[in-house]
Amino acid sequence: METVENKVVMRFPSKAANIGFARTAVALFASQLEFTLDELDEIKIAVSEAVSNAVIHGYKGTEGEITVTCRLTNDRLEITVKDEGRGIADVEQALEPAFTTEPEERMGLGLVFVREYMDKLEIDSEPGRGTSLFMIKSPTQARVHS
Amino acid sequence: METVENKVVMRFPSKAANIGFARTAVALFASQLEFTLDELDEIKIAVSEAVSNAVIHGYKGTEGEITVTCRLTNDRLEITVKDEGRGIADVEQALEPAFTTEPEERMGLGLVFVREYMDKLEIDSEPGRGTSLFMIKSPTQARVHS
Amino acid sequence: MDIEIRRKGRALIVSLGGELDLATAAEVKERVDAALAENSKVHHLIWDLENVDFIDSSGLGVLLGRYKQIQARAGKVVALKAVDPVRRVLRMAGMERIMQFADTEEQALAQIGGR
Amino acid sequence: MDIEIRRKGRALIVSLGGELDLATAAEVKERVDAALAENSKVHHLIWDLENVDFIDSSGLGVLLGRYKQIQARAGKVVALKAVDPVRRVLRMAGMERIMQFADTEEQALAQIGGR
Ligand SMILES: Nc1ncnc2c1ncn2[C@@H]1O[C@H](COP(=O)(O)OP(=O)(O)O)[C@@H](O)[C@H]1O
Ligand SMILES: Nc1ncnc2c1ncn2[C@@H]1O[C@H](COP(=O)(O)OP(=O)(O)O)[C@@H](O)[C@H]1O
Repeated sequence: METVENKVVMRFPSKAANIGFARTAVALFASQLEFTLDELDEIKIAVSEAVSNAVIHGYKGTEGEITVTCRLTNDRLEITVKDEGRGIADVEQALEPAFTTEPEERMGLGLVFVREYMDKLEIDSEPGRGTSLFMIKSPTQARVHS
Repeated sequence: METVENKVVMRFPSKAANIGFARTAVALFASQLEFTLDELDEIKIAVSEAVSNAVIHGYKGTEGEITVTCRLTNDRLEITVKDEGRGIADVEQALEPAFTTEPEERMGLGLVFVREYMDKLEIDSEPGRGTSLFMIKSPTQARVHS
Repeated sequence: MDIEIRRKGRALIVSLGGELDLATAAEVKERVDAALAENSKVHHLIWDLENVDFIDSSGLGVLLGRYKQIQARAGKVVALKAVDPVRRVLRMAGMERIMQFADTEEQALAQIGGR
Repeated sequence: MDIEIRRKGRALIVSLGGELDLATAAEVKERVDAALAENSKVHHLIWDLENVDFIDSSGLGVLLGRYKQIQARAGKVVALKAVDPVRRVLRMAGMERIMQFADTEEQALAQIGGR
């Protein structure tokens, strides 16, 4: 049976300076499970991409709020990164490698990295309402620290 | 004029495992200002004491929610640690060195450390309603990172 | 928290690694108290704090509680290789009144009288 | 982000320190683009990544954008001393198709043809 062992909710404004805070704080929280250093790096990248997208695409210049929620069960970490920004018109398209609505500036690799590095990715988005990325990752090797 | 430069709100259950998360995350956030390593250590201890108190005294065995809020202005960090637990009957007394309601287990030094290490401490508490510690610390040496 | 306990003559040497706070205090207490209960010949306690990078008042409570037991055995307590931030907290709490500070194990053993 | 730029022959050597993400990307772009604009003799670009401990797709965007400028000068790009996690991200993004990897500055200079 799955039980929620721990949880943290973090809310902060969509400033680029908070991207580093968010990914490091999530990795810190994640280290309660026996992730390898490589896996913690992967989690950091996924969070970095998700929060960067909320800053750049979700709020695009304006300032809004980003919420990062981590839930820890005995064998997995669930991360949700949520903005209340512009939303994504076509989620399938957004997931395509090299697709970006900012071709001058961006590579269209962010969501590709998230999908590559996490075990699961679900995107819930509505134009004008915002975007929520739900991600899951489990340690490959072991159980919860005692 | 004082402007809020950045802010983060963190909410988590009153588990001992989250004390380390909270102090490290706050220090990480604090490092946007030019605190010295010693000052960051002081901030960590203050947060550790405040969150430990919420776990031990505020919720005492039961599980409740703890909220840590950091606000950053151009020259100072404000930290609020809040629980909705049992509250403090006599705040003056609680601040006395060696005063503790758990004499078998505790040293009565927690709030002394908070007061020693932070520039300012305000306690807002009501029995049965909860406790909120408001703390301020400014870097001694410099301005915000560019 | 990493906890390693060994005996050297009449001293118990406890090496800790990690952060000593409320989350880790209980385990340290249990392990050290069990070792003290088993070793009635032990009079002195040396805390090797080289790898402890954080301590707060919950951690100090662990040291103080064990100090009381050692005092009852008429022994001494030494804090070995404490790093600067930890040493600062120990001093601020007045722990130098109840324990000595040492930089090497030899020095620590000499301070407890080499016994 | 620490940024240090120097010229060696026809190569620009850019040493970075810190985390290369959206928060730091703009400054790196500006500094490197200014150096490239000033030094029309520069054909090649060597990124010394020894002290970069994090990179994500925003950071890769910086490398890719500068690659395009170097390509226009018919030069080469080398990633020097990238640590494992960074190297992994570079490879995953297929950056080895547009830049070489080197472990020493000599090797990097040799790879761009010693020019
Ligand atoms: N949080 C978001 N809010 C609005 N649009 C988004 C969000 N995240 C992604 N997108 C859209 O999906 C596209 C692809 O995203 P991504 O793969 O991360 O690439 P990139 O960030 O390089 O554009 C973006 O260009 C943007 O149009
Ligand atoms: N968050 C809190 N909720 C309820 N009581 C508290 C809280 N924080 C402190 N107290 C009360 O104040 C006393 C002194 O606190 P402190 O100086 O931190 O020492 P200690 O934690 O060692 O008891 C505690 O023993 C407790 O009675």
